[in-house]
Amino acid sequence: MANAPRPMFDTETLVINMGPQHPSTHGVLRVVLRLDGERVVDCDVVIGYLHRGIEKLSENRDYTQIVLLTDRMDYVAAATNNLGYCETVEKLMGLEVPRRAKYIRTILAELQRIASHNVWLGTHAMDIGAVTVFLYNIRERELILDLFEEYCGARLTYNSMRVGGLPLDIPAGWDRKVREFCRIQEEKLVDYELLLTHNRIWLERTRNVGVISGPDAIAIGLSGPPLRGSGVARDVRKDEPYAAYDELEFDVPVGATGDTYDRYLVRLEEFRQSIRIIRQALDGLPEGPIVGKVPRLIKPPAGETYHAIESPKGELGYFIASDGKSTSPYRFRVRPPSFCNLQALRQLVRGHLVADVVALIGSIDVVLGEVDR
Amino acid sequence: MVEAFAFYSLAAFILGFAVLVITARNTVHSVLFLVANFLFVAALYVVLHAEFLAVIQVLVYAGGIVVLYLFVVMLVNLKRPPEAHADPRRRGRLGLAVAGLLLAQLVAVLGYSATQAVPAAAAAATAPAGGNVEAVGWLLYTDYLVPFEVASMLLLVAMIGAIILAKREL
Amino acid sequence: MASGRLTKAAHGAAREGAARGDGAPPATEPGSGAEPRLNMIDIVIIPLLKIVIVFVAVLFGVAYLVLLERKVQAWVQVRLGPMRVGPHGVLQPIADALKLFVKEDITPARADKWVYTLAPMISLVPALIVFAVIPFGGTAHLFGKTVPLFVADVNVGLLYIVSVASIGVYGLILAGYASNSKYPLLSSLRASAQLISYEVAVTMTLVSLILMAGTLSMVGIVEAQRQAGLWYVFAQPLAFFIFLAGGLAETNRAPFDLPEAEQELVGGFHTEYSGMRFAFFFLAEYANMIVVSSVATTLFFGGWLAPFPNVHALAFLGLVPGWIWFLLKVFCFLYLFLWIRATLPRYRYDQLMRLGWKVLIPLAIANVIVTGAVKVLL
Amino acid sequence: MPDEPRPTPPAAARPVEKKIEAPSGPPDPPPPADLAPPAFVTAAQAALGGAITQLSYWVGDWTILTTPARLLDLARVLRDDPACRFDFCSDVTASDWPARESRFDVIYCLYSTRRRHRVRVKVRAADGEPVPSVSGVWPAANWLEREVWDMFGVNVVNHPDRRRILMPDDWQGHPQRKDYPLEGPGELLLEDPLEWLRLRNAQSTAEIE
Repeated sequence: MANAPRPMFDTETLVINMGPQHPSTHGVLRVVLRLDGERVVDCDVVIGYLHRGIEKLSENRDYTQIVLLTDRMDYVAAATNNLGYCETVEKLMGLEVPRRAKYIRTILAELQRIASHNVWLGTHAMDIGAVTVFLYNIRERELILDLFEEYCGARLTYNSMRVGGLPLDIPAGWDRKVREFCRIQEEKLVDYELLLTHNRIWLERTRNVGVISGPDAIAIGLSGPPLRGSGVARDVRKDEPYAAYDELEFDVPVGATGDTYDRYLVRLEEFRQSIRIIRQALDGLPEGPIVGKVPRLIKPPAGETYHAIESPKGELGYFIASDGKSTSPYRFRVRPPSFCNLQALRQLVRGHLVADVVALIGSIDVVLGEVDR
Repeated sequence: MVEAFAFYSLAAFILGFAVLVITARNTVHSVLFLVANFLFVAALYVVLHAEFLAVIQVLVYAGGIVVLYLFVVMLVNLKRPPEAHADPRRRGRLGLAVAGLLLAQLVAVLGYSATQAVPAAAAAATAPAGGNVEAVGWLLYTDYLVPFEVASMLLLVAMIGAIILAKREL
Repeated sequence: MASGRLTKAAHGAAREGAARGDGAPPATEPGSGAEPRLNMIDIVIIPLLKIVIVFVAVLFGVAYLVLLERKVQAWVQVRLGPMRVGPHGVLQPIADALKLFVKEDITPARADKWVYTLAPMISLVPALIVFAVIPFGGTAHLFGKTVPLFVADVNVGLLYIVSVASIGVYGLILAGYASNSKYPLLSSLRASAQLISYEVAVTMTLVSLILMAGTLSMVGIVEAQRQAGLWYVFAQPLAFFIFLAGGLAETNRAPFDLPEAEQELVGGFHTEYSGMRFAFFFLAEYANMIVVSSVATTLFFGGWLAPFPNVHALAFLGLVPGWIWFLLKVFCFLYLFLWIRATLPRYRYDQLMRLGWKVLIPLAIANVIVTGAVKVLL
Repeated sequence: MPDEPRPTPPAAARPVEKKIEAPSGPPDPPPPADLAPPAFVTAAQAALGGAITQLSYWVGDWTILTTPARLLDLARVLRDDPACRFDFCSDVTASDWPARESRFDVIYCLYSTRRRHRVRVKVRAADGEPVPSVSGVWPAANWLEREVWDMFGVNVVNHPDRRRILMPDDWQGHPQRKDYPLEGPGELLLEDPLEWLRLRNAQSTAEIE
């Protein structure tokens, strides 16, 4: 465009504010689009509308109190946030977590991944106009919420993990219900695929939309399914195993072209892999305590560490610095995957149409609670 | 009597809207008056028992071409003063010349039609029997074949020209 | 429903009306009557009654079409849909209408007020007056009177529909322009481009239909199908599919609901509208759906004709009044519309244009050429 | 939030900071003598020995400390050296140690998607001291550095787009600094400004006494 001959007509770009109140910006994201007709020339992503200062808050809370603050970040996958935080503190304190707790944590995290992907698939499909898929997905997510409700009594913000282990053992018969859920989810996956995977309109709307190559994706800091969609087989669960992932078998699906359709396929396959992990974990669920040897007062020695886990959105990292004297972290930092992935939006949407912008926001799968913290 | 009344009242509306088209300050309003104008012209055709023409008038002019006018008018930034035609005297002279030409043409047409009898075929076109679709089609492809083809050629040229103008890179 | 009330109203009038369902397309409008002596009942009251009945029936149908849409979508999506107002929500449309009536009518401060007010009407009026030429049935014989079940049979009926429908575009464009807001503006640009493009394709399919039937009259087309003993959907399947796609696009229905794509353009051209003006757009959209379904029924599915007239075992089907067949077929189309909406994602603007100009229009033109050639050769 | 009875003293009237013995920085313990540094550390040392001011090892994490002046050189080496290949910038963040002279630690968490190892790079910077932007090396650092600027006021220079990111553009101050007030004026300021003012004045006179 820059060195193209000047067009015969003077055209002006139209600046349009998409959000913060917009049906498909998944919360309070604001994207300032500069449009040439319907084509996006440039965009600026404005965030911070949901900024609650969770990092600052956490520096004035006990280590145990922070668990429930982490719930409020990625609120569609709260248990994953709990897991990442607890493991980071455990790493800082050198705590050993019992195997049974590790397994249950893994199950919870994978259920959460499925729930998060359900929300993602539903909203993503709805942004592209397939409203039915949304309701189907919410139906299955409801089952997961029921499972969580039975496990810890909460449906959205679970506060479901503790430093050093778990607050609760699984209730009797819960594992059977989880297995039943896995069966249902597997069946319903076929429904989603029938509605979307080979649908011509879906293919046209997602293929070659927002293509990003593997090296570009790494450079811009994409992680999780968007990165794997670009063909980079990076999964923290495999590369830096945590919880019980090193004892369980699963594949890391990768895409080929790095477009929206590949990201869709990768996440669909992750549904299946998550189900596979849950089944293995249930089969191999060891007996034993659910809490390790945790001091009454959680006060890690002075030092810093960074620990990352694979959240449904990507690499969820926690950086905690302890001064060794206080029961609150001196510095509490979250590396929010949504935040880092959202950064790529500008690069992805350039040259695409307005309709693709919503498809791409959906394809990145952002949760604004996590972006803004 | 009734027909004469209908004709003159419609004609008054047509003229009124035509005046509004050129006097309206807002270009979009101007285009809207043009649509109303075309609709009344269509009504006039109905009064003349030329339903086909009336419907085509609505379909092509009111429903098609003016929509494109509106499209363009909405997209063009109208707040900017026109630069190319800033010289008012030049505009005035050009306008006078065009008006004079138009007047001469109208006088010529009137004079010609006053001296000539209405062709039989044209009379058939307005006759209601058998639907005037066939009659119009018949006339177009026999007596007026050459003008018809020339007109379509002209439109084709215009279309290609428009595409070339609008396309940024060929 | 329509015919019963109609003929009851005409009770007592012994003279036969202008029966027009009998073959040759009539030359003049029904109002003028074929007979030299006219009386008030035939030229004024019956047409007026018909207009009122059609008008009321359409508005009623639109209201319940909205409910049907919500119900059908809900069933597809494992929900219940509206359940609160009346048993199974059957009074929901009335509640909605009441709500829209009493809702505050907001005009944005910097809107073009005249055009802003005018746009919903421009949108709704064409959608309603199109029903004038749609034949809901052949003729009804009741109480010694024969009444044609259509408001008017214009000899250019098909073109009338197309041309009046083309006026409806203005409502969308002007709404987008007059709101003085960016999303409606984008939407109205989409709407005008989309409707004009698909109008071309739809009109082209109609040309091949006209070639088959040899008339532009809606009644004449149904009669031609009866005489041929063939619904045109079987003779012109390609035209039917183009018409269906074009019809979806012209009514802004999924998967072509770009001008009001909620997820992209918030509400599209009616983003700034509220209250009755919003209701007008809503009514217009659903009325247009009924129009497209009616036209499709008339052109491709034999209008009010009963199916299988040549199968003796199914002759009893002919006992059902024509208008019931007509409504049934229209209902099937409407259901299809709703079903498609619940199933398919939305096209993108450029893909829509590509489909229209590079697929549908060439196909429609080819279809016209082939139809013409076959017609000439046979 | 603790449940306090309704007539709360205005929050701003309280002392801005609790008196805690301010730690003077993270320990950054050196690696144990018997632990051989991994290949990427030795490679970086070989390529750019002078840039590395200190090495640290704690609970399995390697940290390389450097100076703002040499940060970009080190970043390029870490990204491009065949033994390092840190192509993925996980995180850029900072921590504030007001008791120290150069109060900020700017921390870069790096990961290599090819070699699958991690390292942290840490730079100490005083308030206002320019820290070069690494967004030219890792584009991912763009927003992260904006956040560091927004939250800490670390003077990130040569950044392509240095604006606030989470806070509004016209915000005053940098919330994550340790000396930033923890609570705002509270609701009383909105409900009854005069009462708020009276209480605040009473508080400040009490402090003087």
